[in-house]
Amino acid sequence: MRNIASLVFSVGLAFLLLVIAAQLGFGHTPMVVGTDILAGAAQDVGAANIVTAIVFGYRGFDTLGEISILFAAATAAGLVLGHRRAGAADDPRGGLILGAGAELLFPMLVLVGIYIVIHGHLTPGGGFQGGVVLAAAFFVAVIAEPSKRVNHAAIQVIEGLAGAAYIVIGIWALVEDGSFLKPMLDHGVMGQLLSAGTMPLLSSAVGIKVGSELAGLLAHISESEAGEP
Amino acid sequence: MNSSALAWVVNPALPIVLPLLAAFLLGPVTRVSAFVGRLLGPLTLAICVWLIGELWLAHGGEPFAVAIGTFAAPLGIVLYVDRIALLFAAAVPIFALLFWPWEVSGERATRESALLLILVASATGLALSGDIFNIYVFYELVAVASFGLAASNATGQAYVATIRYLLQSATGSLLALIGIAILYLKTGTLTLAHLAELAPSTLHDPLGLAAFALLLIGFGVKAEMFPVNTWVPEVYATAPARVSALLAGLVSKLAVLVVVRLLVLVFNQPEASQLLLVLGALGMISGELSAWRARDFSRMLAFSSIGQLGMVFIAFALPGEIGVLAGLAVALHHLVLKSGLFALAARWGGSMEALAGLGRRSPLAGAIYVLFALSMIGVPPLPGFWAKLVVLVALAQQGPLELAAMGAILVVTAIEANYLFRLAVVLYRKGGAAAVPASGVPAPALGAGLVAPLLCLTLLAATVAIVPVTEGLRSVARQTVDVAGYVRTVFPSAQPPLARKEWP
Amino acid sequence: MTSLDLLFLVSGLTLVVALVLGRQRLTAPLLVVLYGVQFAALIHTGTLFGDPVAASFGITVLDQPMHWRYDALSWFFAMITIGAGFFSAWYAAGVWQSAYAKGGQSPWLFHVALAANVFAMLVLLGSGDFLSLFLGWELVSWASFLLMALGGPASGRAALRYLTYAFSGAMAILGAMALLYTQAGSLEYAQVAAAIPTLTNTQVWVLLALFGSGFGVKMGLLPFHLWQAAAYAETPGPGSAFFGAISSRMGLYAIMVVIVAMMGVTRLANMDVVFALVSARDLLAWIAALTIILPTFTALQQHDARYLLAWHGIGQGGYMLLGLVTGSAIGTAGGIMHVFNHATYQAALFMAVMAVVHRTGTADLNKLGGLVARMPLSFLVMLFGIIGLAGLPPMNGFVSKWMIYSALITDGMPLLFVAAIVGTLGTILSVYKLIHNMFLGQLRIEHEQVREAPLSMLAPMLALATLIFLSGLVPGPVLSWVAEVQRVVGLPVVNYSLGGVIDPRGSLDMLWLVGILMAGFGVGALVFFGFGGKSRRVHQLDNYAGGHFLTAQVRYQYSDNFYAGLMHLIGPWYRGAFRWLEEAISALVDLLSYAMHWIYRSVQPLVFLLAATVAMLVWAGV
Amino acid sequence: MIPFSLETILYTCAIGMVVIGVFGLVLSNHLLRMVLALSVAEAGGNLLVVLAGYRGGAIAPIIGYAAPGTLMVDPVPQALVLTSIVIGVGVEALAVAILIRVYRAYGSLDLRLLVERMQGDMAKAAGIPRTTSTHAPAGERPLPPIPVGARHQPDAVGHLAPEVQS
Amino acid sequence: MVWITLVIVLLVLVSSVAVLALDSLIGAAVASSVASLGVSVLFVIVLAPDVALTEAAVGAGLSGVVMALGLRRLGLWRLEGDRGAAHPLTTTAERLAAPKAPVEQGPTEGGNRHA
Repeated sequence: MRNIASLVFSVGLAFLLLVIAAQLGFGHTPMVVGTDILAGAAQDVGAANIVTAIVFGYRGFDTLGEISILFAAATAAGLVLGHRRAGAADDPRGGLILGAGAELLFPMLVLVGIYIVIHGHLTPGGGFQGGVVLAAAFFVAVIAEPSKRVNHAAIQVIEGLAGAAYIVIGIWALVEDGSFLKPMLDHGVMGQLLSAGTMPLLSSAVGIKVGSELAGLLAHISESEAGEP
Repeated sequence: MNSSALAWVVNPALPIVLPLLAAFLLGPVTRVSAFVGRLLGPLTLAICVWLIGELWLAHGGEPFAVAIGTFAAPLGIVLYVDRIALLFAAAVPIFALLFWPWEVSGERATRESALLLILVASATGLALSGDIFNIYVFYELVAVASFGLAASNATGQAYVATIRYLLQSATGSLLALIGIAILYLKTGTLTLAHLAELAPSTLHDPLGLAAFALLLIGFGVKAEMFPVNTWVPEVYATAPARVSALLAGLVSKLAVLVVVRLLVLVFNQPEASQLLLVLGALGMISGELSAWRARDFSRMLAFSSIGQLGMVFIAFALPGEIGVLAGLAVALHHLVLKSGLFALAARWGGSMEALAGLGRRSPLAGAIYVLFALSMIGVPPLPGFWAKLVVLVALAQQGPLELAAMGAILVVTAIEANYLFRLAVVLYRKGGAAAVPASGVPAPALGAGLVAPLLCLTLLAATVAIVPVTEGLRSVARQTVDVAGYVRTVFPSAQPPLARKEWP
Repeated sequence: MTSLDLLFLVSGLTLVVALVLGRQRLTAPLLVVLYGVQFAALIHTGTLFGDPVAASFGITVLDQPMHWRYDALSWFFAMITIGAGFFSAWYAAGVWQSAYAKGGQSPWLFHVALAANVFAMLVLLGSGDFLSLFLGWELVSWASFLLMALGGPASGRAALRYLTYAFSGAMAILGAMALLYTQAGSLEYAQVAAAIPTLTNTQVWVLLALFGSGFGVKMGLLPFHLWQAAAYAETPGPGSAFFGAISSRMGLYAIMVVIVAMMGVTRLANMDVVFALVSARDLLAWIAALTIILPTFTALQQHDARYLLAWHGIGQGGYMLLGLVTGSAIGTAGGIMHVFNHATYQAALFMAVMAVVHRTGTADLNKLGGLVARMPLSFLVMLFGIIGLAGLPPMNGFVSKWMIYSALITDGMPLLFVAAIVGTLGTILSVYKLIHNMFLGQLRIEHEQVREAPLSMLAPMLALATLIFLSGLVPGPVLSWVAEVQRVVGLPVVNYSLGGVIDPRGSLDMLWLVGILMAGFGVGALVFFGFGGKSRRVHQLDNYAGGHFLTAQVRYQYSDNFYAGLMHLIGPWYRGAFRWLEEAISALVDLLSYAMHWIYRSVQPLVFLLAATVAMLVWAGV
Repeated sequence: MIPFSLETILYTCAIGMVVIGVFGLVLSNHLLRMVLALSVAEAGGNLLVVLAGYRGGAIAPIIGYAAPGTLMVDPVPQALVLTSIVIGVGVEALAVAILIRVYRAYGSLDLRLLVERMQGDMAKAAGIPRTTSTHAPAGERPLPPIPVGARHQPDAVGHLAPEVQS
Repeated sequence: MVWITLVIVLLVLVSSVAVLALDSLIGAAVASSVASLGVSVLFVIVLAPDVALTEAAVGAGLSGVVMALGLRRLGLWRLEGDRGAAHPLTTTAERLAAPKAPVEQGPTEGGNRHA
């Protein structure tokens, strides 16, 4: 019964969405805000990568909410999973290849992550992508050596301070120029590493925060006791 | 607060980001000093209350808009501050303080406090933000924080209830995102004011209605709207009572506020109101009828809050100032009442039969319950009566559909009176088991004992000062429905800042 | 500070005193005195023969003013209310409350509830617009709930049942108010009264149905009468006397204010049901007639004296409404006067029953009997009461009922007259059952030592009995009040004299009537004591039959299964006449709530989400 | 007639993913699979949003790769999607974390079983019979049958202290 | 270009169906990773390099890792199919094939262990 009903409804949903898409007209959408941003991003923010300019400039507030969501998810996961009982079973440690791969991979991943983070305003990428790579870097080590513990205290402090840094930069702008998250410092020459004002700072703050949060999240999941109840 | 040195304090962004800052720093600070860590949250909330008061005083309740990062309105994110926003934004930290998890300790305390602070920040953002996608982000933030809090009882049933809640909420958010995509495809902007400006020419058509329907499904999950509120009873019955109080009282109202903004500013057309009316009526009927069948206190409260929110939707579905006035009255009344009742539920969770004679043993609690029940079903001169009267009068002036809704409200209220006072009679029954209800409810903290009397006093104060209260609400409603004023406040320049540019 | 403020102030003061000092036993007499002061304050308002008085306070919420005012109508009902409160408090003040306290109950709560009831009713009676009417209405409902719920579990159930009925009625009134507001643009009596003539008949029908059912619930009109008997009968002690006297008459007051005064009987008479078979007025009249007959014959088969009286209370309400809807001077006067008369004898009867209960511990008519020699004064009071209740001369009940009958006949409603007579027949039968099973017949051995009711109970009973007789002997004063009420409500005013009514189509003078009656009694007494006075007093248990000595254990005179033949005759059709309807409604609610509850317990709620999305998109018409 | 173009295919793909995901969410009984279906649906939704900003013949919104003035796609939806992707993964991780606890509590992820167990536990915690909340009305009917014309129960006058002297 | 897109779209759709259809949860998780990898390629095609990078890192990489960890923690880390976890899609198909398919004794072996 439920199968039939849900099948019918899903087909109906597909049909309706297709009708909507057809009525919306493919690719002839109005660019009201987009045009002006494309035109003005260079002056307003001074970032070559306009998407990053939007993420950290025009819509920096959304980004703040976004890292808060990751933070909330990590905190909630910690709250749910709680602490590891002493003497809970570990996973079998990954084999030699995985171990060696981890040894090899770790520095590379860290480098790539840092690069992606600090070049966010020039090339594709930015805080999130780099942060994810950084988290992956730390996490490969955990997979390779499950008995190795991640230092949650350190992660907590790092992510807390990184997140605070993002907000403090914003409030600094507020105190100085009376507008929260206003891009401070001068834009510098577009295309250079040290350009686009405070954006690289924001980007790296986000990168560090995301990286540490995801690392903490994954560590929480992997350290929770084995599922056999 | 006109000293230029501190002029920057008057900024709507602060009450949103300060709790976030506190949440981020809570962990590190607690490692340094546990005492400071425990004080950090309440202090921040108190500061938020003060800041919102400053916002009101600085502009005397007149609406004003602030662009984040000096990016002009349609390009960047704009925060819009008017009376209704300030009203709800002020309620957020106050109620969070009322239901602060004092009794929890250790690592749990840090995490729960952080989640609660994030909840406060995002709820304030919901009230103040003037950008549809920013609202979506804050809504997701509210959702994630509430998942963590709802599961914080650490029981199996709490986890199951939470995961079902999570799946429902995530599906709704996905639909809401699609709705936002439709909006952007049709108008090319995300700012509410700009949408309000472009809506008459672009959104008053089936596609606009479809977008509204999708957004309604998305935001209706938190607002306990009819078809997407099946998570309510199980979550409220398994979560700690203070969390249930926050979700039922506060979070639902802010989701409703978002829906109202959308309805008033963007989808200001009769079909949308009709949809809201029908869904609200269905929710009210189903909620109250199920509450009549519930046998334990917290689930009865959960169902009755579904019913009350149905009435809120019915009220807001009415056009014009009277509708917003009625909706505001019912919503605020329910905010105070349901929080107080859940504060009682912190002690009274569990089967109603186990509550026999409680009213004789603890007269104050019994009296408070009776008073809340009287106001809930709308007995004059309590505020609930005036709220209900406004709703009924507003409904009676409309068409047949509204008249049917009016009849439904009347019938359902009789049922509500029956089940509320069935419990009252049980409470004052002679004797009864001296044992406290056998349920996993932890002993209430020192704060929790004071909450219900406090809210009860609020109710009585509103009863005494009913005239100024109604006048104030009327001014709020008048300001809320003033779409032209909204647009003018966001775009001070006379002509629209951006024309609709087609791609060459 | 008008005189009306003073009245409210005194009444509130009574409530406060009961609330604060009520735990001391000596407060009860003080409360009685305070009720007397309220009476004085009411007299001081002088609104009966003078102009209406408005209260100096009042608020305006959402452009809707709320204010309070008293006129002759309010005065009449308020006088009865305060009187009932006065006598009930007096009755409760002495031995009763100590016995009550000995039973583990709290007299304090009783006094508080009583004072709250009186206060709430006074507020209701002063209503100057629909908002204050509804406010007072709710106050009365919840105060009554408080007083009803004081007793044991049975009274708790009865009170919850009353609450459900009363609140549904209140919701009907609220809906009617909302509709009225959309039509009249205001909730003031004046504007509404001005707007009603402009309404179409359909609108008036809707308003009549909503208001009528709302007020009818409190009045216990069919089919909303099922809650009343149990609720009143289970109310502890004099509380039931108070309720029986006045409480349900608040419904009549509201009917007079809204339906009689604003809509007008003539308007109702002109509103025909489809096919013009009956008009709205006839409808009301027949509802009233059924309200007389069915509850009266239900009372006939009660085994509990309190239930029997409570059912009669419902039936007598029918007489009042019947008199009102005749619309003629005499009929309406009879209906209004019956409110006063009914209050007096109903209170007296309940008090007498409570006195017996106090002494014997039971109100079961099958466990009593032969108490006449033990409690002669209580017997006398009950005798007066039932004569009044049955509407026989020389008591006051006769006057009002006579007026109603004559109006029914002279206004050409013979069928209704017959119905009323049938009701009276049932009344006479059942009150005879009452007094016989309690006071006449064989004395129970266990009641041999029973003594007369204590003085603190006897005094109010006797006072009421005197009132019953006097207002029957000289109905003139009461009729003068009634005439004022008629003038205020806008009905034709009755032409009265000291001894009764003067009407070309047949006058009534109680002075003559009672004189002749007394003369007849005198002759009879002379004959009995003068010539054939051979009787000798023996002990009540000292009985012979056919030369056999009958011990007290032998039940030679049966009191239970009274009127067996009559019961067999009418049994089938009155049993639960309307309970079927009630059961059906509550079963419907049960079913619906089952269905709704099922939604919230489904395993996969996302189906609903998906279905709703699809439905809404289709509805949006993409 | 819908043209067979890049946008058509992409829209079809996005909507198809959304619908497949929702279908799986509705139809599946296994919580983990529901989470997977959710992630699929979210990916489809994100693709839909990005398509809102796409237009043919333009370049990616990065200055310096092409001559200034070259047409660029609308960058705003891309920024939005960045946010929503991260939101999605956060929710997903939290869901997995909760799933672990659910499995540890009940030893199963089958929705039907879990709902049964949960409702049973809720009833037990509340101290009410398991089934009453559906199969029997709470307490009595709203209007319990009242002793109309019945013999009066002893408890009705139980509180009146009999004063029978002896 | 269109044909490449078409191929990738088909891949994506097939793998998202596989998420529902595969008995093995590992297979389902891998299928969802493949799907979002394909989506990231589509993002590149629609000129959204940042989104593509994010989708590849987050959707394909991170959520895959999360799923894998979750499966290990849940003790469902096995390649053979999990009947209880089998999606009704497949079970309905089987029911059509063999009417006696043991679908109806619902819960997972974990559930049985605790029944």
